[in-house]
Amino acid sequence: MVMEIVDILEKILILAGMVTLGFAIGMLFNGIARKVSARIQNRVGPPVYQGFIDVFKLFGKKTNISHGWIFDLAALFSVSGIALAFLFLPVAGYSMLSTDGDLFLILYLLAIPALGFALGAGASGNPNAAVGVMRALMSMLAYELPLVMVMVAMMVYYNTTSLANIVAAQANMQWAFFIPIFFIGALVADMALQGMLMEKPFDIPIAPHEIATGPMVEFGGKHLGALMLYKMMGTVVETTLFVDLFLGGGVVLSVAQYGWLAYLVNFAVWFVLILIVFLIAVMIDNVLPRFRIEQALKFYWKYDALIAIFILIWIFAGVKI
Amino acid sequence: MKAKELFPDAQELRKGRVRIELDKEQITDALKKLKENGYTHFVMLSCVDWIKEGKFELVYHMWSYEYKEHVMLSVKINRDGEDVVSNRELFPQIETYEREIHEMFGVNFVGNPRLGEFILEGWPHMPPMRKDFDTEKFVKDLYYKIPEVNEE
Amino acid sequence: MMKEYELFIGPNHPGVTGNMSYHLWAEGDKITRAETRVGYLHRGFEKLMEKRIWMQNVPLVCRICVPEPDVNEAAYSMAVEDLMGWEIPERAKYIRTIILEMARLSAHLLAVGGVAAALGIYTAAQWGIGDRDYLLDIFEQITGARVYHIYIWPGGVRWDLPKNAKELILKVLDYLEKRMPLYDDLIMHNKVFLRRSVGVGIVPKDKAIEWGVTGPNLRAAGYQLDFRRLEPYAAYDKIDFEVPYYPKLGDYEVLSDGSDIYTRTAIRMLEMQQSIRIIRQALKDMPEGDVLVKENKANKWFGWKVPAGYAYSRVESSKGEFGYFVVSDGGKKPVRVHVRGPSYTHGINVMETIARGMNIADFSPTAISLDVCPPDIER
Amino acid sequence: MKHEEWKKISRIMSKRSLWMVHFCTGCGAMEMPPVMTSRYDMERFGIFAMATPRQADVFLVTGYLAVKTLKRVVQVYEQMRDPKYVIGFGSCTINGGMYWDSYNTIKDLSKYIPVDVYIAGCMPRPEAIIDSFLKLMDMIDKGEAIGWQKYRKYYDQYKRNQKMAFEYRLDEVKPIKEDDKNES
Repeated sequence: MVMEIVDILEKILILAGMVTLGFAIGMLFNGIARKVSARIQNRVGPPVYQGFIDVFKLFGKKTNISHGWIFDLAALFSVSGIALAFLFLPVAGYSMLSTDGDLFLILYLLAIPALGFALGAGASGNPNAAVGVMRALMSMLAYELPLVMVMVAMMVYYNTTSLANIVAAQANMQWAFFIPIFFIGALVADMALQGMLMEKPFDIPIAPHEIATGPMVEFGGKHLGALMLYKMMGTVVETTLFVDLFLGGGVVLSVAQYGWLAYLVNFAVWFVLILIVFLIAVMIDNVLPRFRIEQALKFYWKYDALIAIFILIWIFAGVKI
Repeated sequence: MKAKELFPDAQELRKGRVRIELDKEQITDALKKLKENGYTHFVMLSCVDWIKEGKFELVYHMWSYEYKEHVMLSVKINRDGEDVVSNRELFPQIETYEREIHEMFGVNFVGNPRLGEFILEGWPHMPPMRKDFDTEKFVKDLYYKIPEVNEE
Repeated sequence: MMKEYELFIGPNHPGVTGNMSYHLWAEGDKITRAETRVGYLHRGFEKLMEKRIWMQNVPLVCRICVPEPDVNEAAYSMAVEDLMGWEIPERAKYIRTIILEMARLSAHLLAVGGVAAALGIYTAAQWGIGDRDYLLDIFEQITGARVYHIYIWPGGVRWDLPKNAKELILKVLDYLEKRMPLYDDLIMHNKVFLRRSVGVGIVPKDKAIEWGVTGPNLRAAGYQLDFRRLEPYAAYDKIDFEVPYYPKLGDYEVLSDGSDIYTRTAIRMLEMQQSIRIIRQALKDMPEGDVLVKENKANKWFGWKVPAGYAYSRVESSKGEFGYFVVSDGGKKPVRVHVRGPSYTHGINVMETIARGMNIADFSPTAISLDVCPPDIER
Repeated sequence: MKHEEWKKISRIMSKRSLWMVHFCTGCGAMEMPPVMTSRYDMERFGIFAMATPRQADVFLVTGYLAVKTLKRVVQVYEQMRDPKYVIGFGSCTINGGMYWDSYNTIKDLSKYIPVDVYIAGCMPRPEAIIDSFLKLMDMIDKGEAIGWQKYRKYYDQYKRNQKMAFEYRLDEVKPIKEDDKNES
């Protein structure tokens, strides 16, 4: 009985630690992204810990007005949703709340915080926010189609719907990335990732020059702080999903063989890999303009989805043969 | 045809600058005539306040890319509320200039539906560009007299 | 099913250049109606000028167009010289040419970067503004100020160029020429940029002249019309330069029927190359001599009387035709100075008309590519 | 942790992350791009331009204010969340500057909204702008930048002054103090 309670407590502690780590990495990534953009733009840029300062400051601001309880709750909804999504992902081969059918679950969990965000923005009553929400939902629709198709292809290939199993199948450096067909799949998914991360050319929902940061228009102070946390954690979750799918979750050493050292090394590799994936997105962001929403739809559904269908057919054919 | 040929009493100020004095009624026809004869670029419409004569002088500036000539059509109207016909159908930008002159001088252009607040907002006094509006006195009476915020 | 809603672009909005606003009515993504709201920057310049003597107005006029103040000084000075009957010294003409072209370069860098930033390439804006700063450094060396130079005066220019001006300018020109290919790669050859800009924000070609469109925007519509050629001022009649216009886009491909965001940006890029060429020539051909007419030197501080008359002077600025209509009654102060800013037509009539049916996403890039600059609308 | 210490940390954080409203109110906006971009790079100090007032901490009133703009400025200022700071940029915000006799520009910004730091000059150089931000950071650190508290405290007086400017007339010039005396 006592052992069970201790077990549960330990589990909760680890989960809390992981979530904190996720947020910390997200904040660090925000700083790194700004630093890298600054270097590309011939600037010095802010210190890498700028993300921490910004979030801390935003939570220290006073709330003068509110746009109703939906608006207040929405930000919280987003943050908790994304934190939950993070817990369902295998991080560096370590699965926290993974179950068997979790690849679909993660897709849903990724949609929930975005919907919360949209709900809050809608409650603010600003037309810019309304346009931004429309665009956000449309681009979500757009990038999820090729992404899901690639995921289905992977599920068929590895004969499992569990992300943890996919990661496990890629152990010993047999990453999906090195399989030619999934190398193409990774490129397709990377484009979808660009949309998920809201980086250019797919930062259509927040386009400052068009709709003044869209859904975030009316958010300020603590609400904006929560939203920033959501976005920062979002970068970690989305890049981790990519790394889990194609780069074996960053697992290089087997836990059974090396024990705690494996955890350490795996975490380091995972961190480097998500950083690389993220930096690629940031660099693309810095040299491209943004699409119009219908151009983004066309891009995803015409080119990205077409290649994804090709991958799907290839995999199904391969399975039959 | 050049402006000199269209309007024999045109006065050449210098090379490429022609000034024509007209009556109020002639202005629409003159603008049309010039537009048809190569003066296709409407430069601007300005207003001069000749307070001693009691007149406003409306100056329609046109330019011909063909003859490289700038024509100023000038019309004098009374300062005290004489109406002028709007020419906004001829060149769309005349509409904007008429809005400005209506606001800054108080000239009424008949047939322009967009007259009204354009640059200023909630201006309760005399149109500010008139010569009898003394901006320095106005500033001293208003902005300098607004009290400082009393911190106690 | 589509409901019409209102959207305010500005005055506090990243998508407007300066302090102005557009009031849009839209259905879905389509704009059904647009109204330009100006007046946020109205200072009553024309009223203030009537209260000041002719010379005191020079510091005022440069504040009418902030990104490119020198055109105002030049246009005002030319109008006054016209009334006074002054012929300015040859060297002053060349110096004016150099200053005006440098101003055009800096304004174009800002405009090209602005268009790119409106479409999302912030890097281009950062580079453009960063490079523009080197030009401002030269302005500072020559005139003593970064933004408002007050260097071109009625009767010539305020003082001669410093001795090392030539080397300084040539150094920056070399640097800029080296940077141009980078801008081409980042903006003009960027596939996504082409997607967003080709065939977007079209000013109808047949209406361009009637609507009073001038400057690079008119040339992008296919007219080779430039007031530097039509009515040469300063030393432009002695300098060999090209006027880029729509089908002749030089190194850039002709991808559309012209008069769109892409063509306007291409014209601006080409004009920058021409500006560099003009400055090089002017530096080479510049004669020695006085830079200010003697009449101005004698009594500039007490104010002179200007003969009665009407004068209109125009300058081809980076945005279009800048014109000064000056009326004098023979006194020490002007009776009326009226400024024709190029944005007056571009920003109000043209934008309001072409916005109908446009996608919301294209609105602000179009406005920025027309180089609408509010201070010269309301003055 | 003690309340005072907590406040101190909060101040240190908020001084290192000043987000600015992206509102070009006057010609001073011309010197903002160089300050924000590669030559002077404001982001080194954590200063960043924000698209909407709700997200911002600092309001840089760049140059002269026409009365029509003042209305928007007041609206924007009131939309910003506390604590918020105002920097008056250029001579025009101090005494009218070039436009001392212009009928449409206000002469002294501090009569309408509380100003924490002023920058003199027309135009101020980018170095001056950065210096003013450093000064503001210093003031935040010491807890001296209390313009936003003043705006709450003397709200009636600010509103009265704003109304006079908005309506271009001085109808009720009576100071509020005297009104109180008459009533009592």
